[in-house]
Amino acid sequence: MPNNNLSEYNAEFLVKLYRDMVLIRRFEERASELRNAGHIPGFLHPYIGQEAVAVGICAALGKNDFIASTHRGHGHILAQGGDPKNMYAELYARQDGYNKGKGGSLHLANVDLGIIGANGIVGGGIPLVVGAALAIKRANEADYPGSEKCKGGVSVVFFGDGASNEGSFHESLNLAALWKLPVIFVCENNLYGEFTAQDKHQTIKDIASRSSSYNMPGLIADGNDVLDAFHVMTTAVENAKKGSGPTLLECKTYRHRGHYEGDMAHYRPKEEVAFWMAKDPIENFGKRLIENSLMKEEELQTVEAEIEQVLQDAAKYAENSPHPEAKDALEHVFVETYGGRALL
Amino acid sequence: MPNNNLSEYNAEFLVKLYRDMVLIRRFEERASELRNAGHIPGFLHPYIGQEAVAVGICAALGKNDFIASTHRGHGHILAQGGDPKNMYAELYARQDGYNKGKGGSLHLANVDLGIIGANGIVGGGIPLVVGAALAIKRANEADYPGSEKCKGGVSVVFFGDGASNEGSFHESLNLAALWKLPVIFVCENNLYGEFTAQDKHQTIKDIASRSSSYNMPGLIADGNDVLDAFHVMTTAVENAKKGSGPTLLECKTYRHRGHYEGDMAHYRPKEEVAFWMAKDPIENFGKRLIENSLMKEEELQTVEAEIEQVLQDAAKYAENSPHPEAKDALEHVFVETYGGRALL
Amino acid sequence: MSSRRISYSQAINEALSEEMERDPSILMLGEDVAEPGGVFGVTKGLYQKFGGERVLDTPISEQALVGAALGASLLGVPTITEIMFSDFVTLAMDQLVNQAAKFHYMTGGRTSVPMLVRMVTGASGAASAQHSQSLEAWFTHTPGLKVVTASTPYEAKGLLKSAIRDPDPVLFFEHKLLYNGKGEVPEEDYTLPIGEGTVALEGSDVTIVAYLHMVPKSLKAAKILSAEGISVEVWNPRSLVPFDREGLRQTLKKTGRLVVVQEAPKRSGFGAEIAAIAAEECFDLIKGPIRRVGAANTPIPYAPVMENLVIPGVDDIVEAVRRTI
Amino acid sequence: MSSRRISYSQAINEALSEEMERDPSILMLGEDVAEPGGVFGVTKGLYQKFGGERVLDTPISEQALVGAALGASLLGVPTITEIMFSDFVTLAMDQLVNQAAKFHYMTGGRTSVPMLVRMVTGASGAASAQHSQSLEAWFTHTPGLKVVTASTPYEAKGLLKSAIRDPDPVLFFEHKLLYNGKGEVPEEDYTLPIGEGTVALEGSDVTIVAYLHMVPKSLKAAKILSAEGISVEVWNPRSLVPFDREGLRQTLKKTGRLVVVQEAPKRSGFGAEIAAIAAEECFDLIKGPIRRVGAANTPIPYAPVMENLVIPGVDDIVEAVRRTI
Ligand SMILES: Cc1ncc(C[n+]2csc(CCOP(=O)(O)OP(=O)(O)O)c2C)c(N)n1
Ligand SMILES: Cc1ncc(C[n+]2csc(CCOP(=O)(O)OP(=O)(O)O)c2C)c(N)n1
Ligand SMILES: [Mg+2]
Ligand SMILES: [Mg+2]
Repeated sequence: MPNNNLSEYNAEFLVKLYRDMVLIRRFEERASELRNAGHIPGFLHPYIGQEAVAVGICAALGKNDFIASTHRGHGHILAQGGDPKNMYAELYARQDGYNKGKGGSLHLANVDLGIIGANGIVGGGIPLVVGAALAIKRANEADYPGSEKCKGGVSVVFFGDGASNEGSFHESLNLAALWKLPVIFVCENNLYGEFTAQDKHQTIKDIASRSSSYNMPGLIADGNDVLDAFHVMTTAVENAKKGSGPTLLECKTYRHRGHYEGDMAHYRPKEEVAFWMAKDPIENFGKRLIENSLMKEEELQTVEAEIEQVLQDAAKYAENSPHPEAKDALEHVFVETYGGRALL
Repeated sequence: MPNNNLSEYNAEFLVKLYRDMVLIRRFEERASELRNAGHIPGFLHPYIGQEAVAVGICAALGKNDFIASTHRGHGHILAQGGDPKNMYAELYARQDGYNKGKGGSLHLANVDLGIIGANGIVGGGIPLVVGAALAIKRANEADYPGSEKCKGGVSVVFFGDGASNEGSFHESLNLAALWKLPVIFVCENNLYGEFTAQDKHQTIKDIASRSSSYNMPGLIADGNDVLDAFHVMTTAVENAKKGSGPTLLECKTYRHRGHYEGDMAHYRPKEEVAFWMAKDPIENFGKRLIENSLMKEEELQTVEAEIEQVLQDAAKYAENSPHPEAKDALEHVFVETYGGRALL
Repeated sequence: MSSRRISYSQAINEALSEEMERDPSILMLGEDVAEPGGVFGVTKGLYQKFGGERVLDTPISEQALVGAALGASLLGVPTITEIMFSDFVTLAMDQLVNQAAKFHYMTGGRTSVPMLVRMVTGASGAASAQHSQSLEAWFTHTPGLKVVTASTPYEAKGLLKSAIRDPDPVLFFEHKLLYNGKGEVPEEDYTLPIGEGTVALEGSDVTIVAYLHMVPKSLKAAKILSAEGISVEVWNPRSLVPFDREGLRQTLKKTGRLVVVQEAPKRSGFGAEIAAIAAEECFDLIKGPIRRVGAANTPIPYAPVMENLVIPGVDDIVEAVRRTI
Repeated sequence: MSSRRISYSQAINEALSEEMERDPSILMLGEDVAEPGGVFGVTKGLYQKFGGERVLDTPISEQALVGAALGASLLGVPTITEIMFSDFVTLAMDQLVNQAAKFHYMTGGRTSVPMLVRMVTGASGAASAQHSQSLEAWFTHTPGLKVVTASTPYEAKGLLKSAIRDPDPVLFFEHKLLYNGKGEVPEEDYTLPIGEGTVALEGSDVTIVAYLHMVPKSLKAAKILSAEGISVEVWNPRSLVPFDREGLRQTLKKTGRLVVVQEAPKRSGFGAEIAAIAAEECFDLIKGPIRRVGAANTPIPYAPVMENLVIPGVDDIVEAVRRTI
């Protein structure tokens, strides 16, 4: 199947991919503004530039599928169905945030939506999806209360080029391969871990090649091409669901901005930045949609306008959401507190 | 160079290889007896069957080279020049032990002999040799008190097939490759991690293949052929010393006994055991020496007799070595105790 | 209730078996816990009974092992994991401390982590510095983790069952030297409540607080002291988190004198927390210095003669009590 | 001695620079410490000054990073390592606890480990549960490690220099909220002794023991209390291991009342150890309950309003002192 051929896909689907990418881009831009305006207290690691990965990958997922994410997680969570309202509310540290203001950007999670969580620890989410896949396997084998929530699913973890040097990467891939678990390990290679370029943190170019250490397929997708990411992911998901085991899928991409809000990213060569800016996943996909008469220029504008509205509403929702009370901090340490004893 | 061709090597060298292997075998057999007789209080993980690896590898090392070892470390330490006297004394938990009775089998070390230590943690020694190589690199670059002790050296770590699934393996190989450090990672694949066969702990057969994840050469040696281990190691050492960086060297071998003293190893198929027993590294090498007229049958017996004497003396030495005093336990927590303050 | 004498390790094995039978979603993971039945034989027969789908041998990959247990637990599959020697938990600290302990909290209570980790702990048989540690205090300092200990077969079975049923991450500490010890255990299903201490021996002059292997040692010490006319109460908190403050207060009401005993190095052990609680909340009851008995602040040496000095012995406890009177 | 006002982070930078100049064998390692000069800018300029052979950026591999530092130190190359957020040390616990802490001991004193690990610690700026922890207590419970803290630029420079020269593994805790604070620091080379506490403020009614960022908070509390006529002595142990027991005793001789303050969760923090030492060794001097102030026993929440409740504030210290009088 020519993965890049728009004619293979129905228009509605393609427009949704485009829309989801725009949503992420604008969500992040606005988050940055809101942070600068003092509404968001914690760190932000913008996903801008990598939208095609999250959207392409999550488009291949359905009910009962789970993702685990990273410090750069907003894109993944939106693509997996996260509501901008509750996400902004969390960034604002309010009661209606997905985590009731307790988590913030680094810990956004919603297991009901299949989101096991962003993560503040580089590589920290990788072992979790091995466990999620183990739960899926158990649910496939047996019925028990709740097993219907993950029967037949796959679990997916996003992580960066930098994270591929953590021990958790190695241990998790080995374990998932050994047990033939339904996991897809999605490495977003954006060429940097913080301020350190890939060639200063590892001696390989294609992280996908590390799959051979586990006798696991290693696939590479153009992470700036949402269809390519979707297509390659579809293969991996099919393999996982039919019991052939995990895949390591590397998406080559780039972040447009610094590592976090405030980083001016002076460590990157101008030409490199220019090269990748020209590969903007949204702009290019929009152009192709127009070229192929799947959308009109005005329709792109309509998408922008709709999303502007969605995000305005979301920011307002966040702003109107009540602050948590200080004493809420003392809740949710445990499910079972033995009459408060466990908290003292 | 035809690595297996005895005529390439001088007779003295070959006899020494044979002798060193016999020393290890008999050292371990006796240790087992001494433990059964109640002289050795702690765990023992016998190296019997793998002697060709330690001897072949360490024969390629010289002054200023360092090894780090494992829980199954006696063979490595003997091959690197450890004195059976001080080793038995340590196993006996006596004052003349290399560690003054504080370490035991799992922690035998002598940095002056280039032995950074056995290790009780699977994979625990792997990062250490990356650091040792860093020290070597520093000594190559600059003069400072002590730099002469490691200038021009290489550092070597032994570890098992089981250890190759630890995160420390992955992180360390990546780091050593990135910094082109003079390290040789020697994986002794004896097909089991404790009671678990290789195909139940990883999905690959050749652990050497994991080197590709670090763009590092991965070599395989017959770990039951001391000359092959020596030959392949020689290449790796040459590369390291000329600045070409690290190598992953897998030695295929087998342990004749259980994981530790007391394990009857019933989990291993009889045919497998028979297959490997027939490949006994010492017996076969002895035969070849005789076939090639490098040693006579009686000379093999002389070696045995000499070693019997060495080990008898060593055991006697250990037995006569004074017990540490109980209060010695309170020493050596720190070099600098600030007048005892640090100990309280 | 009818009962019989079984060993501590058999009591644990029964708890594991009965709980896995009760709840078909529970999985067990660990290094050599399945076919081989565990290095200490504690999980023997479970693989044969529940099959390789439920009892899994893992590679030597502590981080992935604990992380996988957490991931499965998050999706509603309770897990039981063994750390073969608790010293190896140093390789899984991120997954336990940054992930498992904090998930329920960080998600505003929207997830839960029914995860049980069995920690094989303590010094035994000249195992030296990396196979002998008692690390429970670290985890009591990690909000979000529960820490439970057992000192008898009866406690082991009853507390482990409760810990498995607990919806939060629980570290269950088992002491190697207790495995072979036998004791009365009911035939019937029972659980013991987490968060409630127990008076192991009644007395009136001094309270010894002890858990794990220090309980039998303290009982021996009490016997010796009783011959000297000193009446010792031995109180065992059983769970460290949650900790039974009220139980501590009750025993101090009786005795007013306190000796806290732990096997871990004295500095910053859980004994310090107990002493600090007493000095803060029960100061009104305390009649003299609060003494602590713990290991010397050294790594564990190999030679038995040194190990004996480092690890608190019956003598050390006796001596501390004498000095308290 | 002439002096000038510089920031805490500059004081650290100077100590690092001067020590690396003094000893050409020292290496520095960490994530983004070299070319980028560190996430908090603390190592700025050192890469430029000493070159890429001595100041090394590492991959994101905490276990290998700490292990490599240890290996180099064992061969006589002292190392300085940064843990960017001390929370990430959870990934390197084996190398620190099982290896570095025990090497000198396990080898019967035949090796030494001149290894310094800089631990960037504490809550700051809504960094939430995995970037805010204060984990020093764990390491005080690990025999073989020294634990040093700094609360002012003067302490930071003088103690860090001593710690770098120390032949044993030292964890040096730096609090993020202190980095920008300025203070007087001598122009000349100086060191401060490890193992000696300091009276940060003289007083006679109550002693507050505090370290790291709790020192400035305690000084503020003392000011408020002074207006109420309560004279507070603030004593800062500076190093936790070794701990200056004599210094503690001296201040308690003056005041007889003790409030121990730490940022870490209250349960099983180093404050418990201090309280326990006082209750054991200074019971004769103690006039009332020993109070502890510490974080709530929760993970660190994101919302500032909640973080403020969890992390001990000046109010909490004031209140604890009032209750002690
Ligand atoms: C264990 C750990 N080490 C270091 C950090 C600090 N840190 C946060 S993001 C990051 C870079 C991650 O790089 P990569 O995995 O490539 O992801 P990217 O930021 O490029 O999306 C680092 C070092 C961390 N959060 N966790
Ligand atoms: C971190 C850690 N996990 C588990 C163990 C227990 N253990 C000791 S040896 C061993 C097996 C090691 O297998 P391998 O690396 O293949 O070495 P071999 O014993 O075959 O020489 C295990 C699991 C340990 N010592 N350290
Ligand atoms: Mg990256
Ligand atoms: Mg093996």
